[in-house]
Amino acid sequence: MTAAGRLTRVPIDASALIAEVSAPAHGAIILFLGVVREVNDGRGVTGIEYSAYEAMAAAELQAIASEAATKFASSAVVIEHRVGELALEEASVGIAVAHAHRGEAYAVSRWTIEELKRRVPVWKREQYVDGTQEWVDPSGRPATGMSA
Amino acid sequence: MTAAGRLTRVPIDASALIAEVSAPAHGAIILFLGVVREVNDGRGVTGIEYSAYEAMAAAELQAIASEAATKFASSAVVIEHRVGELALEEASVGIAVAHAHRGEAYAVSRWTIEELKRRVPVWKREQYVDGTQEWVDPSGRPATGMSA
Amino acid sequence: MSINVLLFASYADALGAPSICVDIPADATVADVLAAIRLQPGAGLLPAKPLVAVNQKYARSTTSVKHGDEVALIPPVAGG
Amino acid sequence: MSINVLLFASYADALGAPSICVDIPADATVADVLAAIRLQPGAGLLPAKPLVAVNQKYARSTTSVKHGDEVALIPPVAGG
Repeated sequence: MTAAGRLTRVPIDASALIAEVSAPAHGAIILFLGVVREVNDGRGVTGIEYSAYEAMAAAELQAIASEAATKFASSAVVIEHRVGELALEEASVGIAVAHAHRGEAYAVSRWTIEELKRRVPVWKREQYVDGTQEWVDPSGRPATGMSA
Repeated sequence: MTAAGRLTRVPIDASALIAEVSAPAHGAIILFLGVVREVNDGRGVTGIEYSAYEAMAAAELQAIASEAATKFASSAVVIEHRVGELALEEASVGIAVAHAHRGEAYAVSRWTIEELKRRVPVWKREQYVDGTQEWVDPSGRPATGMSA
Repeated sequence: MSINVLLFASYADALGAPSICVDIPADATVADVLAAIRLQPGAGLLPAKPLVAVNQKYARSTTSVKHGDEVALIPPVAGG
Repeated sequence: MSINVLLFASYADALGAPSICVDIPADATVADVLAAIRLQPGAGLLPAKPLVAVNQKYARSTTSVKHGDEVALIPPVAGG
Protein backbone atom coordinates (compact mmCIF):
# COMPACT_ATOMS: atom_id res chain seq x y z
CA MET A 1 0.00 0.00 0.00
CA THR A 2 1.26 3.49 -0.89
CA ALA A 3 2.62 5.42 2.11
CA ALA A 4 5.19 8.15 1.47
CA GLY A 5 6.24 11.33 3.25
CA ARG A 6 8.97 13.74 2.17
CA LEU A 7 10.28 17.29 2.03
CA THR A 8 10.52 19.19 -1.23
CA ARG A 9 12.14 22.43 -2.36
CA VAL A 10 10.06 22.77 -5.51
CA PRO A 11 6.36 23.72 -5.86
CA ILE A 12 3.97 20.94 -4.81
CA ASP A 13 2.37 19.30 -7.85
CA ALA A 14 -1.25 18.52 -6.92
CA SER A 15 -1.86 16.30 -9.93
CA ALA A 16 1.25 14.25 -9.27
CA LEU A 17 0.22 13.61 -5.65
CA ILE A 18 -3.25 12.55 -6.77
CA ALA A 19 -1.78 10.20 -9.38
CA GLU A 20 0.50 8.69 -6.72
CA VAL A 21 -2.40 7.55 -4.49
CA SER A 22 -4.76 6.61 -7.32
CA ALA A 23 -5.57 2.90 -7.70
CA PRO A 24 -8.55 0.84 -8.93
CA ALA A 25 -9.47 -0.15 -5.35
CA HIS A 26 -10.12 3.46 -4.28
CA GLY A 27 -13.43 5.24 -4.66
CA ALA A 28 -12.43 8.51 -3.00
CA ILE A 29 -9.35 10.70 -3.20
CA ILE A 30 -8.81 13.77 -1.03
CA LEU A 31 -6.06 16.30 -1.56
CA PHE A 32 -5.39 18.76 1.24
CA LEU A 33 -3.27 21.82 0.52
CA GLY A 34 -2.06 24.21 3.20
CA VAL A 35 -1.37 27.52 1.47
CA VAL A 36 0.22 30.83 2.40
CA ARG A 37 -2.47 33.38 3.11
CA GLU A 38 -2.31 37.12 3.26
CA VAL A 39 -3.32 37.54 6.90
CA ASN A 40 -2.32 35.74 10.10
CA ASP A 41 -3.45 36.90 13.55
CA GLY A 42 -4.54 40.16 11.99
CA ARG A 43 -1.17 40.99 10.43
CA GLY A 44 -0.63 41.38 6.69
CA VAL A 45 1.67 38.63 5.39
CA THR A 46 3.69 38.92 2.17
CA GLY A 47 5.43 35.53 2.26
CA ILE A 48 6.66 32.73 4.50
CA GLU A 49 10.04 31.06 4.82
CA TYR A 50 9.77 27.42 5.85
CA SER A 51 12.76 25.66 7.34
CA ALA A 52 13.12 22.20 8.83
CA TYR A 53 15.31 19.83 10.77
CA GLU A 54 15.45 18.11 7.46
CA ALA A 55 16.51 14.55 8.29
CA MET A 56 14.09 14.28 11.22
CA ALA A 57 11.24 16.02 9.39
CA ALA A 58 11.55 13.65 6.45
CA ALA A 59 11.57 10.68 8.83
CA GLU A 60 8.51 11.99 10.71
CA LEU A 61 6.61 12.63 7.47
CA GLN A 62 7.33 9.09 6.34
CA ALA A 63 6.35 7.72 9.75
CA ILE A 64 3.04 9.63 9.75
CA ALA A 65 2.18 8.38 6.25
CA SER A 66 2.92 4.80 7.30
CA GLU A 67 0.96 5.13 10.54
CA ALA A 68 -2.02 6.62 8.67
CA ALA A 69 -2.01 3.83 6.11
CA THR A 70 -1.95 1.26 8.94
CA LYS A 71 -4.42 2.99 11.26
CA PHE A 72 -6.98 3.34 8.45
CA ALA A 73 -6.50 0.01 6.72
CA SER A 74 -6.13 -0.08 2.96
CA SER A 75 -5.64 3.64 2.56
CA ALA A 76 -2.93 5.27 0.45
CA VAL A 77 -1.21 8.36 1.85
CA VAL A 78 1.38 10.68 0.32
CA ILE A 79 2.61 13.77 2.18
CA GLU A 80 4.85 16.50 0.80
CA HIS A 81 6.05 19.45 2.84
CA ARG A 82 7.84 22.27 1.12
CA VAL A 83 10.77 24.21 2.56
CA GLY A 84 12.22 27.52 1.36
CA GLU A 85 10.68 30.87 0.51
CA LEU A 86 6.98 30.73 -0.36
CA ALA A 87 4.82 33.47 -1.87
CA LEU A 88 1.11 34.05 -1.18
CA GLU A 89 -1.15 31.26 -2.48
CA GLU A 90 1.75 28.79 -2.72
CA ALA A 91 1.23 25.43 -1.01
CA SER A 92 3.43 24.61 1.97
CA VAL A 93 1.98 21.14 2.43
CA GLY A 94 0.13 18.69 0.22
CA ILE A 95 -1.53 15.53 1.54
CA ALA A 96 -3.13 13.12 -0.90
CA VAL A 97 -5.13 10.19 0.49
CA ALA A 98 -7.20 7.54 -1.20
CA HIS A 99 -9.54 4.92 0.22
CA ALA A 100 -12.31 2.68 -1.02
CA HIS A 101 -14.83 4.93 0.79
CA ARG A 102 -15.06 8.66 1.34
CA GLY A 103 -15.73 8.57 5.09
CA GLU A 104 -12.41 6.90 5.74
CA ALA A 105 -10.64 9.15 3.20
CA TYR A 106 -11.77 12.28 5.09
CA ALA A 107 -10.72 10.74 8.41
CA VAL A 108 -7.27 9.80 7.11
CA SER A 109 -6.75 13.25 5.60
CA ARG A 110 -7.72 15.07 8.78
CA TRP A 111 -5.71 12.80 11.05
CA THR A 112 -2.64 13.21 8.87
CA ILE A 113 -2.61 17.02 8.82
CA GLU A 114 -3.23 17.25 12.59
CA GLU A 115 -0.44 14.77 13.27
CA LEU A 116 1.89 16.65 10.92
CA LYS A 117 1.23 19.92 12.73
CA ARG A 118 1.79 18.27 16.08
CA ARG A 119 5.13 16.61 15.50
CA VAL A 120 7.02 17.39 12.30
CA PRO A 121 9.99 19.67 13.01
CA VAL A 122 9.24 22.42 10.51
CA TRP A 123 9.22 26.13 11.29
CA LYS A 124 7.96 29.16 9.50
CA ARG A 125 9.10 32.77 9.54
CA GLU A 126 6.40 35.12 8.31
CA GLN A 127 7.27 38.26 6.41
CA TYR A 128 4.88 41.15 7.08
CA VAL A 129 3.76 44.09 4.99
CA ASP A 130 5.64 46.44 7.35
CA GLY A 131 8.94 44.75 6.40
CA THR A 132 9.40 42.87 9.68
CA GLN A 133 9.53 39.09 10.01
CA GLU A 134 8.89 36.70 12.86
CA TRP A 135 9.09 33.00 13.67
CA VAL A 136 5.59 31.70 14.24
CA ASP A 137 4.70 29.76 17.38
CA PRO A 138 1.30 28.11 16.83
CA SER A 139 0.96 27.66 20.60
CA GLY A 140 0.42 31.40 20.78
CA ARG A 141 3.44 32.10 22.96
CA PRO A 142 6.17 34.26 21.43
CA ALA A 143 8.74 31.76 20.14
CA THR A 144 11.64 33.26 22.08
CA GLY A 145 10.67 36.84 22.51
CA MET A 146 12.92 37.58 19.55
CA SER A 147 11.69 39.36 16.46
CA ALA A 148 14.33 39.42 13.75
CA MET B 1 -17.00 34.79 -3.43
CA THR B 2 -16.46 31.86 -5.80
CA ALA B 3 -19.40 29.43 -5.95
CA ALA B 4 -19.88 27.35 -9.07
CA GLY B 5 -21.46 24.00 -9.89
CA ARG B 6 -21.71 22.39 -13.30
CA LEU B 7 -21.79 19.21 -15.37
CA THR B 8 -18.95 18.26 -17.68
CA ARG B 9 -18.44 15.69 -20.44
CA VAL B 10 -14.64 15.86 -20.37
CA PRO B 11 -12.23 14.53 -17.73
CA ILE B 12 -12.19 16.56 -14.50
CA ASP B 13 -9.04 18.68 -14.26
CA ALA B 14 -7.96 18.66 -10.60
CA SER B 15 -5.44 21.48 -11.01
CA ALA B 16 -7.97 23.72 -12.74
CA LEU B 17 -10.51 23.24 -9.92
CA ILE B 18 -7.84 24.05 -7.32
CA ALA B 19 -6.81 27.19 -9.22
CA GLU B 20 -10.45 28.26 -9.42
CA VAL B 21 -10.90 28.38 -5.61
CA SER B 22 -7.42 29.66 -4.83
CA ALA B 23 -7.20 33.18 -3.38
CA PRO B 24 -4.87 35.04 -0.99
CA ALA B 25 -7.48 34.93 1.80
CA HIS B 26 -7.49 31.12 1.95
CA GLY B 27 -5.12 29.05 4.04
CA ALA B 28 -6.58 25.64 3.19
CA ILE B 29 -7.76 24.04 -0.02
CA ILE B 30 -9.40 20.61 -0.19
CA LEU B 31 -10.10 18.73 -3.37
CA PHE B 32 -12.44 15.74 -3.17
CA LEU B 33 -12.56 13.31 -6.07
CA GLY B 34 -15.09 10.52 -6.38
CA VAL B 35 -13.56 7.90 -8.63
CA VAL B 36 -14.73 4.74 -10.36
CA ARG B 37 -13.50 1.73 -8.42
CA GLU B 38 -13.17 -1.87 -9.47
CA VAL B 39 -15.59 -3.36 -6.94
CA ASN B 40 -19.03 -2.32 -5.71
CA ASP B 41 -21.10 -4.47 -3.36
CA GLY B 42 -18.76 -7.34 -4.07
CA ARG B 43 -19.20 -7.25 -7.85
CA GLY B 44 -16.33 -6.59 -10.27
CA VAL B 45 -16.89 -3.30 -12.10
CA THR B 46 -15.28 -2.45 -15.44
CA GLY B 47 -16.78 1.01 -15.96
CA ILE B 48 -19.70 3.30 -15.14
CA GLU B 49 -22.02 5.29 -17.36
CA TYR B 50 -23.25 8.49 -15.68
CA SER B 51 -26.35 10.21 -16.96
CA ALA B 52 -28.27 13.19 -15.61
CA TYR B 53 -31.40 15.28 -15.84
CA GLU B 54 -28.97 17.81 -17.17
CA ALA B 55 -30.72 21.13 -16.70
CA MET B 56 -31.89 20.29 -13.17
CA ALA B 57 -28.58 18.67 -12.20
CA ALA B 58 -26.64 21.75 -13.28
CA ALA B 59 -29.04 23.97 -11.34
CA GLU B 60 -28.76 21.78 -8.22
CA LEU B 61 -24.97 21.72 -8.41
CA GLN B 62 -24.90 25.51 -8.67
CA ALA B 63 -27.40 25.79 -5.79
CA ILE B 64 -25.35 23.49 -3.55
CA ALA B 65 -22.16 25.47 -4.26
CA SER B 66 -23.94 28.72 -3.41
CA GLU B 67 -25.51 27.27 -0.26
CA ALA B 68 -22.14 25.91 0.88
CA ALA B 69 -20.42 29.25 0.33
CA THR B 70 -23.17 30.98 2.35
CA LYS B 71 -23.49 28.35 5.09
CA PHE B 72 -19.75 28.38 5.72
CA ALA B 73 -19.06 32.08 5.32
CA SER B 74 -16.17 33.20 3.16
CA SER B 75 -15.55 29.83 1.59
CA ALA B 76 -15.03 29.21 -2.12
CA VAL B 77 -16.69 26.14 -3.63
CA VAL B 78 -16.49 24.68 -7.14
CA ILE B 79 -18.26 21.42 -8.03
CA GLU B 80 -17.95 19.50 -11.27
CA HIS B 81 -19.87 16.31 -12.03
CA ARG B 82 -19.01 14.33 -15.09
CA VAL B 83 -21.51 12.53 -17.31
CA GLY B 84 -20.83 9.89 -19.94
CA GLU B 85 -18.83 6.67 -19.97
CA LEU B 86 -16.12 6.50 -17.31
CA ALA B 87 -13.32 3.97 -16.97
CA LEU B 88 -11.79 2.69 -13.72
CA GLU B 89 -9.88 5.37 -11.77
CA GLU B 90 -11.60 8.21 -13.64
CA ALA B 91 -13.21 10.90 -11.49
CA SER B 92 -17.00 11.23 -11.63
CA VAL B 93 -17.09 14.23 -9.31
CA GLY B 94 -14.60 16.87 -8.24
CA ILE B 95 -15.24 19.31 -5.38
CA ALA B 96 -12.69 22.03 -4.65
CA VAL B 97 -13.18 24.17 -1.56
CA ALA B 98 -11.04 26.85 0.00
CA HIS B 99 -11.32 28.65 3.33
CA ALA B 100 -9.11 30.71 5.59
CA HIS B 101 -8.92 27.74 7.99
CA ARG B 102 -8.73 23.98 7.49
CA GLY B 103 -11.47 23.01 9.94
CA GLU B 104 -14.06 24.91 7.93
CA ALA B 105 -12.59 23.68 4.63
CA TYR B 106 -13.08 20.04 5.69
CA ALA B 107 -16.62 20.80 6.88
CA VAL B 108 -17.55 22.52 3.62
CA SER B 109 -16.10 19.69 1.55
CA ARG B 110 -17.94 17.00 3.48
CA TRP B 111 -21.25 18.87 3.52
CA THR B 112 -21.03 19.47 -0.21
CA ILE B 113 -20.47 15.84 -1.24
CA GLU B 114 -23.22 14.57 1.09
CA GLU B 115 -25.66 17.16 -0.24
CA LEU B 116 -24.71 16.31 -3.83
CA LYS B 117 -25.37 12.63 -3.22
CA ARG B 118 -28.69 13.42 -1.60
CA ARG B 119 -30.27 15.64 -4.23
CA VAL B 120 -28.50 16.01 -7.59
CA PRO B 121 -30.39 14.06 -10.28
CA VAL B 122 -27.53 11.99 -11.63
CA TRP B 123 -27.64 8.23 -12.19
CA LYS B 124 -25.05 5.60 -12.82
CA ARG B 125 -25.18 2.33 -14.66
CA GLU B 126 -22.38 0.00 -13.66
CA GLN B 127 -20.82 -2.39 -16.13
CA TYR B 128 -19.69 -5.66 -14.58
CA VAL B 129 -16.94 -8.11 -15.44
CA ASP B 130 -19.58 -10.69 -16.43
CA GLY B 131 -20.82 -8.36 -19.19
CA THR B 132 -24.05 -7.31 -17.46
CA GLN B 133 -24.92 -3.78 -16.43
CA GLU B 134 -27.28 -2.31 -13.87
CA TRP B 135 -28.58 1.04 -12.68
CA VAL B 136 -27.35 1.63 -9.15
CA ASP B 137 -29.74 2.55 -6.37
CA PRO B 138 -27.68 3.75 -3.39
CA SER B 139 -30.69 3.15 -1.11
CA GLY B 140 -30.04 -0.55 -1.59
CA ARG B 141 -33.39 -1.30 -3.19
CA PRO B 142 -33.31 -2.59 -6.74
CA ALA B 143 -33.96 0.49 -8.89
CA THR B 144 -36.93 -1.00 -10.75
CA GLY B 145 -36.27 -4.70 -10.68
CA MET B 146 -34.91 -4.30 -14.20
CA SER B 147 -31.44 -5.35 -15.17
CA ALA B 148 -30.63 -4.31 -18.71
CA MET C 1 -54.72 18.66 -21.12
CA SER C 2 -51.77 16.58 -22.18
CA ILE C 3 -48.37 16.93 -20.58
CA ASN C 4 -44.96 15.53 -21.42
CA VAL C 5 -43.18 13.73 -18.57
CA LEU C 6 -39.41 13.29 -18.67
CA LEU C 7 -38.01 9.88 -17.72
CA PHE C 8 -34.44 8.97 -16.84
CA ALA C 9 -32.18 6.00 -16.18
CA SER C 10 -34.08 2.93 -14.89
CA TYR C 11 -37.47 4.66 -15.28
CA ALA C 12 -36.78 5.39 -18.96
CA ASP C 13 -35.84 1.72 -19.36
CA ALA C 14 -39.01 0.63 -17.54
CA LEU C 15 -41.35 2.65 -19.73
CA GLY C 16 -39.23 2.21 -22.84
CA ALA C 17 -38.82 5.91 -23.68
CA PRO C 18 -37.03 9.08 -22.45
CA SER C 19 -40.42 10.79 -22.07
CA ILE C 20 -44.12 10.01 -22.28
CA CYS C 21 -47.18 12.13 -22.96
CA VAL C 22 -50.14 11.69 -20.55
CA ASP C 23 -53.59 13.21 -20.23
CA ILE C 24 -54.42 15.00 -16.96
CA PRO C 25 -57.23 17.31 -15.74
CA ALA C 26 -56.82 21.07 -16.28
CA ASP C 27 -56.37 21.77 -12.52
CA ALA C 28 -54.05 18.84 -12.01
CA THR C 29 -51.51 17.98 -9.34
CA VAL C 30 -48.45 15.75 -9.26
CA ALA C 31 -50.71 12.99 -7.90
CA ASP C 32 -52.80 13.19 -11.09
CA VAL C 33 -49.67 12.92 -13.23
CA LEU C 34 -48.58 9.82 -11.32
CA ALA C 35 -52.04 8.28 -11.66
CA ALA C 36 -51.91 8.81 -15.43
CA ILE C 37 -48.44 7.30 -15.64
CA ARG C 38 -49.65 4.20 -13.77
CA LEU C 39 -51.80 3.39 -16.80
CA GLN C 40 -48.77 3.17 -19.10
CA PRO C 41 -47.18 -0.15 -20.12
CA GLY C 42 -44.15 -0.88 -17.93
CA ALA C 43 -45.31 1.43 -15.11
CA GLY C 44 -45.62 -1.59 -12.83
CA LEU C 45 -41.83 -1.53 -12.53
CA LEU C 46 -41.89 1.93 -10.90
CA PRO C 47 -41.83 2.24 -7.10
CA ALA C 48 -45.06 3.12 -5.29
CA LYS C 49 -44.17 6.80 -4.86
CA PRO C 50 -41.52 7.95 -7.30
CA LEU C 51 -39.95 11.37 -6.79
CA VAL C 52 -41.26 14.05 -9.14
CA ALA C 53 -39.74 17.36 -10.17
CA VAL C 54 -41.80 20.23 -11.59
CA ASN C 55 -39.86 22.90 -13.42
CA GLN C 56 -36.62 21.37 -12.21
CA LYS C 57 -37.52 21.48 -8.51
CA TYR C 58 -38.51 18.55 -6.30
CA ALA C 59 -42.32 18.57 -5.91
CA ARG C 60 -44.93 17.11 -3.55
CA SER C 61 -47.94 15.06 -4.60
CA THR C 62 -50.08 18.16 -4.00
CA THR C 63 -47.94 20.45 -6.18
CA SER C 64 -50.05 21.82 -9.03
CA VAL C 65 -49.12 21.09 -12.64
CA LYS C 66 -50.06 23.66 -15.27
CA HIS C 67 -49.87 23.63 -19.05
CA GLY C 68 -46.27 24.22 -20.11
CA ASP C 69 -44.69 22.97 -16.85
CA GLU C 70 -41.66 20.72 -17.16
CA VAL C 71 -42.46 17.52 -15.27
CA ALA C 72 -39.96 14.74 -14.61
CA LEU C 73 -39.87 11.47 -12.69
CA ILE C 74 -36.65 11.23 -10.67
CA PRO C 75 -35.25 7.75 -9.96
CA PRO C 76 -33.20 7.34 -6.75
CA VAL C 77 -30.22 9.59 -7.39
CA ALA C 78 -26.75 8.04 -7.53
CA GLY C 79 -24.35 10.89 -8.22
CA GLY C 80 -20.89 11.41 -6.81
CA MET D 1 32.76 14.75 26.63
CA SER D 2 31.75 17.44 24.19
CA ILE D 3 28.65 17.14 22.08
CA ASN D 4 27.30 19.16 19.18
CA VAL D 5 23.71 20.39 19.59
CA LEU D 6 21.69 21.37 16.53
CA LEU D 7 19.63 24.58 16.70
CA PHE D 8 16.84 25.71 14.42
CA ALA D 9 14.64 28.68 13.64
CA SER D 10 14.15 31.01 16.64
CA TYR D 11 16.56 28.99 18.81
CA ALA D 12 19.35 29.36 16.22
CA ASP D 13 18.64 33.10 16.19
CA ALA D 14 18.68 33.22 19.99
CA LEU D 15 22.06 31.54 20.34
CA GLY D 16 23.42 33.06 17.14
CA ALA D 17 24.42 29.79 15.44
CA PRO D 18 22.90 26.70 13.75
CA SER D 19 24.68 24.49 16.30
CA ILE D 20 26.75 24.78 19.47
CA CYS D 21 29.26 22.52 21.14
CA VAL D 22 28.80 21.90 24.88
CA ASP D 23 30.62 19.86 27.51
CA ILE D 24 28.64 17.21 29.37
CA PRO D 25 29.48 14.29 31.71
CA ALA D 26 30.26 10.90 30.14
CA ASP D 27 27.00 9.30 31.46
CA ALA D 28 24.90 12.30 30.55
CA THR D 29 21.19 12.77 29.99
CA VAL D 30 19.14 15.31 28.05
CA ALA D 31 18.83 17.28 31.30
CA ASP D 32 22.64 17.63 31.40
CA VAL D 33 22.68 18.88 27.82
CA LEU D 34 20.04 21.50 28.65
CA ALA D 35 21.97 22.59 31.75
CA ALA D 36 25.10 23.08 29.64
CA ILE D 37 23.17 25.05 27.04
CA ARG D 38 21.82 27.34 29.76
CA LEU D 39 25.39 28.60 30.25
CA GLN D 40 25.61 29.84 26.64
CA PRO D 41 25.14 33.49 25.67
CA GLY D 42 21.56 34.04 24.44
CA ALA D 43 20.19 30.95 26.21
CA GLY D 44 18.03 33.20 28.37
CA LEU D 45 15.74 33.58 25.35
CA LEU D 46 14.94 29.84 25.33
CA PRO D 47 11.80 28.58 27.11
CA ALA D 48 12.16 26.81 30.46
CA LYS D 49 11.87 23.31 28.99
CA PRO D 50 12.63 23.22 25.29
CA LEU D 51 11.87 20.03 23.36
CA VAL D 52 14.90 17.90 22.61
CA ALA D 53 15.44 15.21 19.98
CA VAL D 54 18.13 12.56 20.26
CA ASN D 55 19.01 10.75 17.05
CA GLN D 56 16.00 12.35 15.36
CA LYS D 57 13.47 11.15 17.90
CA TYR D 58 11.74 13.23 20.58
CA ALA D 59 13.46 12.59 23.92
CA ARG D 60 12.70 13.02 27.64
CA SER D 61 14.91 14.84 30.13
CA THR D 62 16.03 11.41 31.40
CA THR D 63 17.01 10.09 27.96
CA SER D 64 20.71 9.25 27.95
CA VAL D 65 23.10 11.00 25.59
CA LYS D 66 26.14 9.11 24.39
CA HIS D 67 29.16 10.13 22.36
CA GLY D 68 28.18 10.36 18.70
CA ASP D 69 24.45 10.92 19.34
CA GLU D 70 22.74 13.57 17.23
CA VAL D 71 21.14 16.00 19.66
CA ALA D 72 18.83 18.84 18.62
CA LEU D 73 16.72 21.48 20.35
CA ILE D 74 13.28 21.64 18.75
CA PRO D 75 11.41 24.97 18.82
CA PRO D 76 7.60 24.81 18.82
CA VAL D 77 6.83 23.22 15.46
CA ALA D 78 4.86 25.22 12.90
CA GLY D 79 4.55 23.04 9.85
CA GLY D 80 1.59 22.64 7.57
